[in-house]
Amino acid sequence: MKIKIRYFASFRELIGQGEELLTVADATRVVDIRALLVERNPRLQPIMERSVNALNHRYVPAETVLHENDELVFIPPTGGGQ
Amino acid sequence: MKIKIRYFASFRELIGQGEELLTVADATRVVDIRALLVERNPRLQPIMERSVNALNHRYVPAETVLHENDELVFIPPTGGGQ
Amino acid sequence: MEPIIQLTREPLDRDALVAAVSHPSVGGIVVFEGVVRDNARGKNVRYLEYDVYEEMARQQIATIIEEARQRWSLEHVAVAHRFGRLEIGEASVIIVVATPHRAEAFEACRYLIDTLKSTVPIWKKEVATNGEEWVEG
Amino acid sequence: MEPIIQLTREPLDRDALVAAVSHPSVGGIVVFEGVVRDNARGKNVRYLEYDVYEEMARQQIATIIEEARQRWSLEHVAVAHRFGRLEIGEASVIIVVATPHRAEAFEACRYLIDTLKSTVPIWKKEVATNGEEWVEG
Repeated sequence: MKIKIRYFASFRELIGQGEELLTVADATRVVDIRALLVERNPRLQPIMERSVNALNHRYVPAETVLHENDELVFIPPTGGGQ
Repeated sequence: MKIKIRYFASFRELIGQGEELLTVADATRVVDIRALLVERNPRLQPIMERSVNALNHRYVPAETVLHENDELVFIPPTGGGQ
Repeated sequence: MEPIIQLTREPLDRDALVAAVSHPSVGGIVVFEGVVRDNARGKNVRYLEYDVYEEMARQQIATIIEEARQRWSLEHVAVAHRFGRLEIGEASVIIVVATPHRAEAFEACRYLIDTLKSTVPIWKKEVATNGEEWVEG
Repeated sequence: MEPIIQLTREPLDRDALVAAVSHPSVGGIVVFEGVVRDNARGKNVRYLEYDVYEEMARQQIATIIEEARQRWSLEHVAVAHRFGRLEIGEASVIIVVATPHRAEAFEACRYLIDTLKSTVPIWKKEVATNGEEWVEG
Protein backbone atom coordinates (compact mmCIF):
# COMPACT_ATOMS: atom_id res chain seq x y z
CA MET A 1 0.00 0.00 0.00
CA LYS A 2 1.01 3.62 -0.43
CA ILE A 3 1.39 6.26 2.26
CA LYS A 4 2.43 9.88 2.06
CA ILE A 5 5.06 11.40 4.33
CA ARG A 6 5.34 15.17 4.60
CA TYR A 7 8.41 16.91 5.97
CA PHE A 8 8.51 20.20 7.85
CA ALA A 9 11.12 22.40 9.50
CA SER A 10 14.38 20.57 10.22
CA PHE A 11 13.12 17.36 8.56
CA ARG A 12 12.44 19.16 5.32
CA GLU A 13 15.89 20.75 5.36
CA LEU A 14 17.72 17.52 6.22
CA ILE A 15 15.82 15.43 3.68
CA GLY A 16 15.76 18.13 1.03
CA GLN A 17 12.13 17.70 0.05
CA GLY A 18 8.69 18.48 1.38
CA GLU A 19 7.02 15.12 0.86
CA GLU A 20 7.35 11.66 -0.56
CA LEU A 21 5.16 8.71 -1.37
CA LEU A 22 6.26 5.42 0.14
CA THR A 23 5.11 1.90 -0.68
CA VAL A 24 4.99 -0.20 2.46
CA ALA A 25 3.73 -3.61 3.53
CA ASP A 26 0.32 -4.08 5.14
CA ALA A 27 0.38 -3.71 8.94
CA THR A 28 3.42 -1.43 8.87
CA ARG A 29 3.48 0.74 11.99
CA VAL A 30 4.64 4.32 12.45
CA VAL A 31 7.63 3.07 14.43
CA ASP A 32 8.75 1.00 11.44
CA ILE A 33 8.80 4.09 9.23
CA ARG A 34 10.78 5.97 11.85
CA ALA A 35 13.40 3.20 11.83
CA LEU A 36 13.40 3.01 8.04
CA LEU A 37 14.02 6.73 7.59
CA VAL A 38 16.84 6.81 10.13
CA GLU A 39 18.43 3.76 8.53
CA ARG A 40 18.23 5.46 5.14
CA ASN A 41 19.55 8.77 6.50
CA PRO A 42 21.39 8.45 9.86
CA ARG A 43 21.64 12.23 10.21
CA LEU A 44 17.91 12.17 11.01
CA GLN A 45 18.43 10.23 14.22
CA PRO A 46 18.77 13.13 16.73
CA ILE A 47 15.74 15.04 15.45
CA MET A 48 13.68 11.83 15.03
CA GLU A 49 14.30 11.00 18.69
CA ARG A 50 12.89 14.36 19.73
CA SER A 51 9.87 14.15 17.43
CA VAL A 52 6.35 12.84 17.89
CA ASN A 53 4.02 11.50 15.20
CA ALA A 54 0.99 12.91 13.46
CA LEU A 55 -1.21 10.67 11.32
CA ASN A 56 -3.89 12.33 9.21
CA HIS A 57 -3.53 15.56 11.23
CA ARG A 58 -3.71 13.97 14.68
CA TYR A 59 -1.06 13.05 17.19
CA VAL A 60 -0.66 9.26 17.42
CA PRO A 61 1.61 6.85 19.31
CA ALA A 62 4.45 5.17 17.44
CA GLU A 63 2.72 1.79 17.61
CA THR A 64 -0.13 2.96 15.38
CA VAL A 65 -0.68 0.80 12.30
CA LEU A 66 -0.70 2.55 8.92
CA HIS A 67 -3.36 2.29 6.24
CA GLU A 68 -3.58 3.05 2.53
CA ASN A 69 -3.29 6.79 1.75
CA ASP A 70 -2.38 7.77 5.29
CA GLU A 71 -0.54 11.07 5.70
CA LEU A 72 2.31 10.73 8.17
CA VAL A 73 4.28 13.64 9.63
CA PHE A 74 7.04 13.69 12.22
CA ILE A 75 6.62 16.69 14.52
CA PRO A 76 9.84 18.06 15.98
CA PRO A 77 9.51 20.12 19.17
CA THR A 78 7.42 23.24 18.67
CA GLY A 79 7.19 26.21 20.97
CA GLY A 80 10.07 28.44 20.02
CA GLY A 81 10.06 31.40 22.37
CA GLN A 82 8.75 32.10 25.83
CA MET B 1 -6.52 78.68 58.03
CA LYS B 2 -8.01 77.80 54.65
CA ILE B 3 -8.24 74.38 53.04
CA LYS B 4 -9.74 73.29 49.75
CA ILE B 5 -12.11 70.34 49.46
CA ARG B 6 -12.80 68.86 46.05
CA TYR B 7 -15.78 66.61 45.34
CA PHE B 8 -15.96 63.80 42.81
CA ALA B 9 -18.47 61.21 41.67
CA SER B 10 -21.31 60.68 44.17
CA PHE B 11 -19.97 63.43 46.48
CA ARG B 12 -20.09 65.99 43.72
CA GLU B 13 -23.65 65.01 42.82
CA LEU B 14 -24.91 64.99 46.43
CA ILE B 15 -23.23 68.29 47.30
CA GLY B 16 -23.95 69.92 43.98
CA GLN B 17 -20.54 71.47 43.49
CA GLY B 18 -17.02 70.39 42.55
CA GLU B 19 -15.07 72.14 45.29
CA GLU B 20 -15.24 74.56 48.16
CA LEU B 21 -12.87 76.54 50.33
CA LEU B 22 -13.28 76.03 54.05
CA THR B 23 -11.86 78.08 56.90
CA VAL B 24 -10.96 75.80 59.80
CA ALA B 25 -9.11 76.05 63.12
CA ASP B 26 -5.46 75.09 63.41
CA ALA B 27 -4.90 71.39 64.21
CA THR B 28 -8.17 70.36 62.56
CA ARG B 29 -7.95 66.74 61.46
CA VAL B 30 -9.43 65.01 58.41
CA VAL B 31 -11.85 63.16 60.67
CA ASP B 32 -13.21 66.49 61.93
CA ILE B 33 -14.02 67.58 58.39
CA ARG B 34 -15.74 64.27 57.74
CA ALA B 35 -17.95 64.84 60.78
CA LEU B 36 -18.60 68.47 59.84
CA LEU B 37 -19.73 67.62 56.32
CA VAL B 38 -22.06 64.86 57.49
CA GLU B 39 -23.51 67.14 60.14
CA ARG B 40 -24.10 69.80 57.52
CA ASN B 41 -25.57 67.30 55.05
CA PRO B 42 -26.75 64.02 56.65
CA ARG B 43 -27.37 62.44 53.22
CA LEU B 44 -23.59 62.16 52.90
CA GLN B 45 -23.29 59.71 55.74
CA PRO B 46 -23.56 56.39 53.84
CA ILE B 47 -21.05 57.36 51.15
CA MET B 48 -18.71 59.04 53.67
CA GLU B 49 -18.60 55.79 55.63
CA ARG B 50 -17.44 53.92 52.54
CA SER B 51 -14.86 56.53 51.54
CA VAL B 52 -11.18 56.97 52.32
CA ASN B 53 -9.22 60.23 52.39
CA ALA B 54 -6.72 61.78 50.04
CA LEU B 55 -4.69 64.79 51.13
CA ASN B 56 -2.65 66.58 48.49
CA HIS B 57 -3.03 63.59 46.10
CA ARG B 58 -2.06 60.89 48.61
CA TYR B 59 -4.11 58.48 50.66
CA VAL B 60 -3.98 59.42 54.35
CA PRO B 61 -5.59 58.15 57.56
CA ALA B 62 -8.50 60.09 59.06
CA GLU B 63 -6.37 61.21 62.00
CA THR B 64 -4.10 63.30 59.75
CA VAL B 65 -3.84 66.94 60.77
CA LEU B 66 -4.61 69.57 58.13
CA HIS B 67 -2.44 72.52 57.14
CA GLU B 68 -2.97 75.79 55.30
CA ASN B 69 -3.83 75.29 51.59
CA ASP B 70 -4.24 71.54 51.87
CA GLU B 71 -6.36 69.85 49.20
CA LEU B 72 -8.67 67.28 50.74
CA VAL B 73 -10.69 64.73 48.76
CA PHE B 74 -12.96 61.93 49.96
CA ILE B 75 -12.51 58.88 47.76
CA PRO B 76 -15.57 56.64 47.43
CA PRO B 77 -14.93 53.04 46.40
CA THR B 78 -13.36 52.78 42.96
CA GLY B 79 -13.09 49.73 40.81
CA GLY B 80 -16.35 49.53 38.92
CA GLY B 81 -16.31 46.40 36.82
CA GLN B 82 -14.51 43.11 37.01
CA MET C 1 11.71 54.33 28.50
CA GLU C 2 9.42 56.54 30.59
CA PRO C 3 6.05 54.88 31.05
CA ILE C 4 3.20 56.41 29.10
CA ILE C 5 0.24 57.64 31.15
CA GLN C 6 -2.78 59.14 29.44
CA LEU C 7 -5.96 60.50 30.99
CA THR C 8 -8.18 61.89 28.30
CA ARG C 9 -11.74 62.59 27.18
CA GLU C 10 -10.85 61.48 23.64
CA PRO C 11 -11.21 57.90 22.28
CA LEU C 12 -8.23 55.75 23.19
CA ASP C 13 -5.86 54.77 20.39
CA ARG C 14 -4.79 51.15 20.81
CA ASP C 15 -2.35 51.12 17.91
CA ALA C 16 -0.57 54.27 19.04
CA LEU C 17 -0.16 52.81 22.54
CA VAL C 18 1.23 49.52 21.22
CA ALA C 19 3.57 51.37 18.87
CA ALA C 20 4.76 53.53 21.76
CA VAL C 21 5.93 50.52 23.80
CA SER C 22 7.40 48.58 20.88
CA HIS C 23 11.14 48.05 20.82
CA PRO C 24 13.49 45.54 19.10
CA SER C 25 14.06 43.69 22.40
CA VAL C 26 10.32 43.07 22.89
CA GLY C 27 9.09 39.50 22.36
CA GLY C 28 5.63 39.58 23.89
CA ILE C 29 2.99 42.26 24.17
CA VAL C 30 -0.11 41.92 26.33
CA VAL C 31 -2.90 44.43 25.89
CA PHE C 32 -5.83 44.72 28.25
CA GLU C 33 -8.77 46.75 27.09
CA GLY C 34 -11.80 47.49 29.26
CA VAL C 35 -14.89 48.02 27.18
CA VAL C 36 -18.34 49.41 28.00
CA ARG C 37 -20.80 46.51 28.23
CA ASP C 38 -24.48 46.76 27.43
CA ASN C 39 -25.49 45.08 30.67
CA ALA C 40 -24.41 44.89 34.31
CA ARG C 41 -26.04 43.33 37.34
CA GLY C 42 -29.16 42.63 35.34
CA LYS C 43 -29.55 46.18 34.06
CA ASN C 44 -29.58 47.41 30.49
CA VAL C 45 -26.80 49.96 30.36
CA ARG C 46 -27.33 52.94 28.05
CA TYR C 47 -23.93 54.56 28.54
CA LEU C 48 -21.27 55.20 31.20
CA GLU C 49 -19.92 58.36 32.71
CA TYR C 50 -16.38 58.26 34.14
CA ASP C 51 -15.21 60.80 36.68
CA VAL C 52 -11.54 61.16 37.56
CA TYR C 53 -9.50 63.01 40.18
CA GLU C 54 -6.95 63.71 37.52
CA GLU C 55 -3.85 64.93 39.37
CA MET C 56 -4.03 62.14 41.91
CA ALA C 57 -4.94 59.46 39.34
CA ARG C 58 -1.86 60.36 37.34
CA GLN C 59 0.39 60.07 40.40
CA GLN C 60 -1.26 56.86 41.53
CA ILE C 61 -0.88 55.25 38.10
CA ALA C 62 2.79 56.27 38.05
CA THR C 63 3.19 54.62 41.46
CA ILE C 64 1.67 51.29 40.44
CA ILE C 65 3.64 51.24 37.19
CA GLU C 66 6.80 51.79 39.22
CA GLU C 67 5.86 48.87 41.49
CA ALA C 68 5.24 46.66 38.46
CA ARG C 69 8.48 47.74 36.81
CA GLN C 70 10.49 46.74 39.83
CA ARG C 71 8.65 43.48 40.37
CA TRP C 72 8.87 42.24 36.76
CA SER C 73 11.81 44.29 35.44
CA LEU C 74 9.47 45.98 33.00
CA GLU C 75 10.70 48.58 30.58
CA HIS C 76 7.79 49.20 28.25
CA VAL C 77 4.41 50.12 29.73
CA ALA C 78 1.51 52.32 28.69
CA VAL C 79 -1.67 53.02 30.67
CA ALA C 80 -4.48 55.08 29.20
CA HIS C 81 -7.86 55.82 30.79
CA ARG C 82 -10.68 57.74 29.24
CA PHE C 83 -13.21 59.78 31.18
CA GLY C 84 -16.44 61.62 30.43
CA ARG C 85 -19.29 59.89 28.62
CA LEU C 86 -18.58 56.53 26.96
CA GLU C 87 -20.90 54.56 24.72
CA ILE C 88 -21.40 50.79 24.57
CA GLY C 89 -18.38 49.12 22.94
CA GLU C 90 -15.99 52.00 23.58
CA ALA C 91 -12.75 51.40 25.48
CA SER C 92 -12.52 52.97 28.93
CA VAL C 93 -9.00 51.76 29.70
CA ILE C 94 -6.10 50.29 27.73
CA ILE C 95 -2.99 48.85 29.37
CA VAL C 96 -0.08 47.67 27.24
CA VAL C 97 2.90 45.79 28.63
CA ALA C 98 5.75 44.70 26.36
CA THR C 99 8.49 42.40 27.65
CA PRO C 100 11.19 40.11 26.26
CA HIS C 101 9.19 37.03 27.42
CA ARG C 102 5.45 36.65 27.64
CA ALA C 103 4.97 35.43 31.23
CA GLU C 104 6.02 38.79 32.69
CA ALA C 105 3.78 40.68 30.28
CA PHE C 106 0.70 38.68 31.32
CA GLU C 107 1.40 38.95 35.03
CA ALA C 108 2.28 42.63 35.00
CA CYS C 109 -0.70 43.58 32.83
CA ARG C 110 -3.10 41.75 35.14
CA TYR C 111 -1.49 43.35 38.19
CA LEU C 112 -1.77 46.80 36.65
CA ILE C 113 -5.45 46.59 35.79
CA ASP C 114 -6.41 44.97 39.12
CA THR C 115 -4.43 47.54 41.12
CA LEU C 116 -5.64 50.42 38.97
CA LYS C 117 -9.26 49.41 39.58
CA SER C 118 -8.78 49.23 43.35
CA THR C 119 -6.48 52.20 44.02
CA VAL C 120 -6.78 54.84 41.30
CA PRO C 121 -9.43 57.55 41.89
CA ILE C 122 -11.57 56.98 38.82
CA TRP C 123 -15.29 56.35 39.20
CA LYS C 124 -17.89 54.94 36.89
CA LYS C 125 -21.56 55.86 36.75
CA GLU C 126 -23.84 53.45 34.96
CA VAL C 127 -26.72 55.09 33.23
CA ALA C 128 -29.22 52.30 32.68
CA THR C 129 -32.73 52.23 31.27
CA ASN C 130 -34.12 52.19 34.83
CA GLY C 131 -31.90 54.75 36.57
CA GLU C 132 -28.30 55.62 37.24
CA GLU C 133 -25.76 54.63 39.87
CA TRP C 134 -22.11 55.13 40.79
CA VAL C 135 -20.63 51.65 40.69
CA GLU C 136 -18.63 50.44 43.66
CA GLY C 137 -16.15 47.59 43.92
CA MET D 1 -19.75 33.19 17.33
CA GLU D 2 -17.44 30.84 15.45
CA PRO D 3 -13.84 31.34 16.58
CA ILE D 4 -11.60 33.06 14.06
CA ILE D 5 -8.51 31.11 13.00
CA GLN D 6 -6.03 32.63 10.56
CA LEU D 7 -2.83 31.14 9.19
CA THR D 8 -1.31 33.52 6.72
CA ARG D 9 1.89 34.79 5.11
CA GLU D 10 0.55 38.36 5.28
CA PRO D 11 1.13 40.81 8.16
CA LEU D 12 -1.35 40.27 10.99
CA ASP D 13 -4.03 42.90 11.50
CA ARG D 14 -4.54 43.52 15.22
CA ASP D 15 -7.43 45.93 14.81
CA ALA D 16 -9.36 43.66 12.50
CA LEU D 17 -8.98 40.78 14.96
CA VAL D 18 -10.15 42.88 17.92
CA ALA D 19 -13.06 44.21 15.88
CA ALA D 20 -14.00 40.66 14.92
CA VAL D 21 -14.43 39.55 18.53
CA SER D 22 -16.11 42.72 19.76
CA HIS D 23 -19.71 42.48 20.88
CA PRO D 24 -22.00 44.57 23.15
CA SER D 25 -21.74 41.98 25.94
CA VAL D 26 -17.94 42.19 26.04
CA GLY D 27 -16.38 43.99 29.01
CA GLY D 28 -12.76 42.94 28.80
CA ILE D 29 -10.45 42.17 25.90
CA VAL D 30 -7.01 40.64 26.32
CA VAL D 31 -4.67 40.61 23.35
CA PHE D 32 -1.43 38.67 23.26
CA GLU D 33 0.98 39.47 20.50
CA GLY D 34 4.22 37.59 19.90
CA VAL D 35 6.81 39.79 18.25
CA VAL D 36 10.14 38.99 16.58
CA ARG D 37 12.95 39.99 18.96
CA ASP D 38 16.38 41.14 17.84
CA ASN D 39 18.14 38.74 20.20
CA ALA D 40 17.72 35.23 21.60
CA ARG D 41 20.05 33.07 23.68
CA GLY D 42 22.86 35.57 23.23
CA LYS D 43 22.56 35.71 19.45
CA ASN D 44 21.82 38.68 17.25
CA VAL D 45 18.75 37.64 15.29
CA ARG D 46 18.49 38.94 11.72
CA TYR D 47 15.05 37.54 10.93
CA LEU D 48 12.83 34.52 11.57
CA GLU D 49 11.38 31.92 9.29
CA TYR D 50 8.17 30.18 10.41
CA ASP D 51 7.13 26.84 8.98
CA VAL D 52 3.65 25.44 9.53
CA TYR D 53 1.87 22.14 8.92
CA GLU D 54 -1.15 24.10 7.93
CA GLU D 55 -4.03 21.59 7.85
CA MET D 56 -3.06 20.11 11.20
CA ALA D 57 -2.26 23.48 12.79
CA ARG D 58 -5.73 24.70 11.89
CA GLN D 59 -7.37 21.62 13.46
CA GLN D 60 -5.16 21.80 16.52
CA ILE D 61 -5.91 25.48 17.09
CA ALA D 62 -9.63 24.74 16.75
CA THR D 63 -9.23 22.01 19.37
CA ILE D 64 -7.50 24.19 21.93
CA ILE D 65 -9.98 27.02 21.38
CA GLU D 66 -12.79 24.54 22.00
CA GLU D 67 -11.11 23.44 25.25
CA ALA D 68 -10.74 27.07 26.35
CA ARG D 69 -14.32 27.88 25.40
CA GLN D 70 -15.64 25.10 27.57
CA ARG D 71 -13.34 25.85 30.48
CA TRP D 72 -14.00 29.61 30.62
CA SER D 73 -17.37 29.82 28.80
CA LEU D 74 -15.73 31.89 26.10
CA GLU D 75 -17.66 33.18 23.16
CA HIS D 76 -15.32 35.55 21.39
CA VAL D 77 -11.88 34.30 20.38
CA ALA D 78 -9.50 34.94 17.51
CA VAL D 79 -6.14 33.25 16.87
CA ALA D 80 -3.90 34.35 14.02
CA HIS D 81 -0.43 33.04 13.21
CA ARG D 82 1.83 34.25 10.46
CA PHE D 83 4.37 32.08 8.66
CA GLY D 84 7.17 32.59 6.17
CA ARG D 85 9.86 35.20 6.75
CA LEU D 86 9.31 37.74 9.55
CA GLU D 87 11.44 40.77 10.33
CA ILE D 88 12.36 42.17 13.76
CA GLY D 89 9.36 43.85 15.37
CA GLU D 90 6.77 42.04 13.26
CA ALA D 91 4.00 40.05 14.96
CA SER D 92 4.15 36.27 14.53
CA VAL D 93 1.01 35.50 16.52
CA ILE D 94 -1.98 37.44 17.82
CA ILE D 95 -4.54 35.96 20.18
CA VAL D 96 -7.60 37.96 21.18
CA VAL D 97 -10.04 36.88 23.87
CA ALA D 98 -13.07 38.99 24.73
CA THR D 99 -15.25 38.16 27.74
CA PRO D 100 -17.84 39.85 29.97
CA HIS D 101 -15.29 39.98 32.85
CA ARG D 102 -11.53 40.36 32.63
CA ALA D 103 -10.31 37.42 34.74
CA GLU D 104 -11.50 34.88 32.18
CA ALA D 105 -9.96 36.82 29.31
CA PHE D 106 -6.52 36.86 30.96
CA GLU D 107 -6.60 33.21 31.92
CA ALA D 108 -7.93 31.96 28.59
CA CYS D 109 -5.51 34.08 26.55
CA ARG D 110 -2.55 32.79 28.53
CA TYR D 111 -3.79 29.23 28.20
CA LEU D 112 -4.22 29.61 24.45
CA ILE D 113 -0.74 30.95 23.76
CA ASP D 114 0.97 28.45 26.09
CA THR D 115 -0.95 25.52 24.60
CA LEU D 116 -0.50 26.77 21.06
CA LYS D 117 3.26 26.96 21.56
CA SER D 118 3.46 23.43 22.90
CA THR D 119 0.97 21.57 20.71
CA VAL D 120 0.45 23.32 17.38
CA PRO D 121 2.79 22.24 14.55
CA ILE D 122 4.43 25.57 13.82
CA TRP D 123 8.20 25.87 13.87
CA LYS D 124 10.53 28.82 14.08
CA LYS D 125 13.98 29.11 12.53
CA GLU D 126 16.20 31.85 13.88
CA VAL D 127 18.52 33.32 11.30
CA ALA D 128 21.22 35.03 13.34
CA THR D 129 24.41 36.82 12.37
CA ASN D 130 26.36 33.65 13.22
CA GLY D 131 24.20 30.93 11.71
CA GLU D 132 20.67 29.57 11.73
CA GLU D 133 18.78 27.11 13.87
CA TRP D 134 15.29 25.62 14.33
CA VAL D 135 14.27 26.66 17.83
CA GLU D 136 12.98 23.99 20.17
CA GLY D 137 10.95 24.33 23.35
